Amino acid sequence: MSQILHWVSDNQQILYIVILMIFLGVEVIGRVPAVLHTPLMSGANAIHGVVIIGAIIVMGKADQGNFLALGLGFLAVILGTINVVGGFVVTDRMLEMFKKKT
Amino acid sequence: MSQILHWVSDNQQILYIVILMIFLGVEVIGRVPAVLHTPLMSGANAIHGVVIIGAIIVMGKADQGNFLALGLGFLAVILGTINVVGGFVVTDRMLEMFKKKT
Amino acid sequence: MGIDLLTVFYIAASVTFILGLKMLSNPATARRGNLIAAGGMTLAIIGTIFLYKNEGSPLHNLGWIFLGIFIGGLIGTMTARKVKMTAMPEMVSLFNGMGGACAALISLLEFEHLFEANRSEGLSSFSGLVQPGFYLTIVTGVIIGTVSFAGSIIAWGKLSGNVKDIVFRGQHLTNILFLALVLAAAIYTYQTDLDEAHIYFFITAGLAFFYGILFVLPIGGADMPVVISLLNSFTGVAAACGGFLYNNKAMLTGGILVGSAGTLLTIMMCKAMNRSLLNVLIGSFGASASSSAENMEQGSYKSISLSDAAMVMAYSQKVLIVPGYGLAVAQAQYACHELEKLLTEKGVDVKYAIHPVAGRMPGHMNVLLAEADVSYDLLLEMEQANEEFPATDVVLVLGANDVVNPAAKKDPSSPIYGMPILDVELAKTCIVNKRSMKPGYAGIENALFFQPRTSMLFGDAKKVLQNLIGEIRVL
Amino acid sequence: MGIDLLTVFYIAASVTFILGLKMLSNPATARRGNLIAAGGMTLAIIGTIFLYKNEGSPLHNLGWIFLGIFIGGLIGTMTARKVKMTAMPEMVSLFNGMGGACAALISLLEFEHLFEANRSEGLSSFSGLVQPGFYLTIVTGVIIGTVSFAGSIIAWGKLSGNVKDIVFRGQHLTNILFLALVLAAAIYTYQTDLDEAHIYFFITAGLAFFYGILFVLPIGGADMPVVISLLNSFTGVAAACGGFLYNNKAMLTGGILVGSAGTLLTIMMCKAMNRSLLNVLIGSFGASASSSAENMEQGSYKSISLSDAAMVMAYSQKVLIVPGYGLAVAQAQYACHELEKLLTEKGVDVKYAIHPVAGRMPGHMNVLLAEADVSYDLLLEMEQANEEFPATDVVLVLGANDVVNPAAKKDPSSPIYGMPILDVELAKTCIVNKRSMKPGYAGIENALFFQPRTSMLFGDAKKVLQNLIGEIRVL
Ligand SMILES: NC(=O)c1ccc[n+]([C@@H]2O[C@H](COP(=O)([O-])OP(=O)(O)OC[C@H]3O[C@@H](n4cnc5c(N)ncnc54)[C@H](OP(=O)(O)O)[C@@H]3O)[C@@H](O)[C@H]2O)c1
Ligand SMILES: NC(=O)c1ccc[n+]([C@@H]2O[C@H](COP(=O)([O-])OP(=O)(O)OC[C@H]3O[C@@H](n4cnc5c(N)ncnc54)[C@H](OP(=O)(O)O)[C@@H]3O)[C@@H](O)[C@H]2O)c1
Repeated sequence: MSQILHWVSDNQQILYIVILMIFLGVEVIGRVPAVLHTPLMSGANAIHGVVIIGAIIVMGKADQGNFLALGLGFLAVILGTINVVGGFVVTDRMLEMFKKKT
Repeated sequence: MSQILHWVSDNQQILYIVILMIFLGVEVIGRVPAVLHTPLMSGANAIHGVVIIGAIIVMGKADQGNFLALGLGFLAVILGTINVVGGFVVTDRMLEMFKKKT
Repeated sequence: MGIDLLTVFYIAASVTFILGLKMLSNPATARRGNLIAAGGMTLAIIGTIFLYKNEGSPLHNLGWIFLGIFIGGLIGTMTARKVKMTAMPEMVSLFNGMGGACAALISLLEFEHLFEANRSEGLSSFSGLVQPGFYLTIVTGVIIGTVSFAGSIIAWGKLSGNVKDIVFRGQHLTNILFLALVLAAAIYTYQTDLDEAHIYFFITAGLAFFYGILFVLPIGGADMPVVISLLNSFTGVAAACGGFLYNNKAMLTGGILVGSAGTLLTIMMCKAMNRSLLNVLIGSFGASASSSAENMEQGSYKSISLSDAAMVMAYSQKVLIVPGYGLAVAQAQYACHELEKLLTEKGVDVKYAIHPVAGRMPGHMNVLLAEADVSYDLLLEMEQANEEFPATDVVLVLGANDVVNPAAKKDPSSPIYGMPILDVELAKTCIVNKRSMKPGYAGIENALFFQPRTSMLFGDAKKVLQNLIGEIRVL
Repeated sequence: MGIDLLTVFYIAASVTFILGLKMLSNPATARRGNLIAAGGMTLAIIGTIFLYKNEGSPLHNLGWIFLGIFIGGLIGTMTARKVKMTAMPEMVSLFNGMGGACAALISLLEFEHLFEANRSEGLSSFSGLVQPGFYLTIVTGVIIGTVSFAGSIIAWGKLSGNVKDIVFRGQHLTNILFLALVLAAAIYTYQTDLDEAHIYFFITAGLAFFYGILFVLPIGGADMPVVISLLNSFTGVAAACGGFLYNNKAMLTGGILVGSAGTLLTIMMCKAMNRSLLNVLIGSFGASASSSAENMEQGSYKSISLSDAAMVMAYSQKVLIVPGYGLAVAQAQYACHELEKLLTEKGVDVKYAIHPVAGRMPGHMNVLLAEADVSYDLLLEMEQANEEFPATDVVLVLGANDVVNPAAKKDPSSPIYGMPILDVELAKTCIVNKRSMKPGYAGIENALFFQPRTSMLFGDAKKVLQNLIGEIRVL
């Protein structure tokens, strides 16, 4: 128990960020109309593609000789990029369809 | 410039908390109907009374002989408490009036 | 262990503040939200007293702290309980001022602390020992806290009638100059010789105090709710400065939350009156508009006698009462409730149509009528009311003016153009009670009064209502 | 300096994510919101590549990184551009799977890293060198990322028709057992001998992969949008684990934001269909309901011939078209637009009434009709449409069923009771096109078909529309 408390205290700033972010996630989309559910899902999908940053870091610190890290890291970069780029492009295409044509 | 950047980097967690909190403040009350403006103002007023914590700390770490700190700290505790207690009580009274009487 | 537990308390408090504010913005949950935030606050306060460690040792002077809390709690509870419902904004303003003063005092004491530390190190200026960021936090806390304190007191004075609006030429320029002076003094303090700094810091605080007064003085008394809301968000920022100072997350988050939400609330209040914040702060609205009112041609209007009005209402099927600022001025809410009960007994369907910014603070009418024990179910919101007007026989307008002014819909040049209003014109007849043909808050003529279906019933709202009741009783 | 700048980039990126998501939830700003978030993402990626420092030295293997980004970007853009509008949910599911796999791979590589570090220290188990919190982050990333990956692939397979719904007895129990196994393996890894741990970590990942498959398998194909949204929020959490791992705030905030917003979105999607998330996940809805449909008595309905239908529509003043899932299945959106143009030329006022959950994904009908270049102005939202039905001569229901089922309003025992529907009954006549009397997605009978004002026009939507067009041309 006291260990957990200590951990909370040590990481309080991160915990604050996490808690506030959870609140924000809920508040920010609270008013979305049903038609926008799909594009919103798709946009959110693109945003979690931010995991690509992790892939870049893994890849960038891998040793030249470490083929496992290089290979899987390379794969991770590709997959992450597909998520990000594909996600934003597909969302944009969808939203274009919702646009008023004037 | 580089100093400012360094400062930002050193305090990034706090900055995140501040930024997220600003967003939250705006999002959280974004849908308030006009009738509730006054109680909401009053409730928010009570919440910033959290400054009382600072008054308690100032007071609690003042030396026995430091009459300036003791005196002003004591005053600060009183004022802060009035803000907090008065704020919550007055808000409650107001909201009681808005309640459906069944 | 203890200090770790305190962190958890603070996190919990921050969460209750967010939740509380969220719940406060919804009628169904508002009261619970207030209690939740109060609970979190209690937790944070008790936690601080018993668990806070200053350089490893617990807080002392606990006796004094408890005494202070006891006194403050007593004063807070008593005044909050005794204040009249219609004097709420004044009360909030006073409480807000206390908070601002508290924040300012804290920063002031921390400054003294720094000053002593610097002196004992034998340094000649602040910049030697103190980081600019830290000094910035302290001085911001003092300035904003003091401005908030002084401004709140003036706002309170205006609402309670103790302070008059003071307007003079070049006022805005003076204010801007004063603000510049405050900032200059703050910067000078940081850079100058240590002993001089000590004096200049207090000069900074003093200038900030005057700036707070000057800031609120020119603003019209009726705009005080907006100003109070703005000062409220100022105090939030001052509290957040305290949070930075002590690296205390509860103070920081609570303060920023109020600072941000308060700013938005201020803007929304202005919007509900169809004005901009700048317009309110420059305070020119009433002045320029009232002159234009005089230019308007006066049409012809017709009056109605008390006995006729009594007759019309008693024999109608459906009456809607539109209360306004005049009802509050006349303190006629009890008489109004009386009339409503009497008519209901006679089989008339009586309800109230509530405009969100009728009166001088949001929700003014709700609070006013609740004070006289009018049932909540009888209060119609603006949208509902506008749907019911066409089926209404008599609308009784009691001391309301701007909120029933058709110019808001029809005249794009009117200062209230675009504000949603109560469409009383749709009803079969409309009886308007006020004391004269003088304009209301916005200072503009009201075409409603000159319409064929409208009749004026002059007199103080309370007297008129009492007489009406008398007439109806003997019918 | 560089690393400090990167922090600022990350903060900016987090802000764009929040703003982007906020703007995405409002039709007027959605597209701009998406672009803003994309801009922030670009900033974060470029910043990481050039400014990130690993123990003081910049990243290497830049060539590989750029190649990976190039390949991924190419694949992403091409597939996203080429995919048919109606196959959007599949596409999103695939992209989501990629993200999950990416998160899992990162955690996996970090595990290998730790493993090597432990071994070179000569330690015998993980718990020696690695903090529980850190291991927890890694293993959570692997498990959630893998589940999301496997689940997304299955969801994609179901939507594209490559994977069938598989239901067997005791399925839910099996799933829960599997989940317990995954967790047990994860804990065992942490505590056991180092070399064994290496194996068990991969066993954990493998089990998670199977769990992901089993989790999605029993859920009905039509519920995939909801499942994809849920897996989407899973991937968000997996990305956030990466943020903890590298103490990277952009990843952390982006991940948590999506995790939280995605969860709410999932719940809202369920609500729009008047179901609970649990109900969707247990996947029993379709099954139990379709049996009840068979129990319902079939009333008598009347059919209408093609030429009669053509006549009725061509000579009416106002026609509202209600598209549904059948229109998408038949890919009849182009023919539908054709009919609309033809009728408009003949002077008929033609519009579309769009139900928010018509079809199999939210906004399905908007996307479908937009593909055929139907003007946005002709699309009425549900509330608008319900106001216009009473003044409508003919409602043409094209492959819609549940969204026009009056049971949602009248029959409290119906599984769709409470779902808002299009009130087509209010129109003068109603022509319903579908291939048979079979029920729709919810598996329930529709009383609308048996009403005197309703006539059925059987056949595949595309063929029927083409024939109608032919008939109207020769009128
Ligand atoms: N609610 C808020 O938050 C808030 C805040 C600031 C400003 N405002 C503004 O205040 C206005 C509110 O509209 P409103 O219609 O309630 O008030 P109003 O437009 O100010 O009109 C009040 C009327 O009451 C009459 N009156 C005054 N004393 C009276 C008495 N003793 N008996 C009978 N009548 C009396 C006055 O006419 P006589 O002098 O002829 O009697 C006056 O025309 C709006 O313009 C709004 O924007 C509202
Ligand atoms: N939008 C979403 O996000 C979403 C997601 C999951 C589930 N749902 C659910 O899906 C349902 C949507 O309602 P809906 O009215 O659009 O669809 P529906 O209730 O599923 O009915 C579609 C109808 O189209 C007919 N049909 C199928 N193929 C056809 C063809 N080629 N030509 C003509 N007709 C054809 C079918 O009847 P025949 O077989 O007799 O032709 C069926 O009755 C709701 O229950 C909703 O809750 C929606």
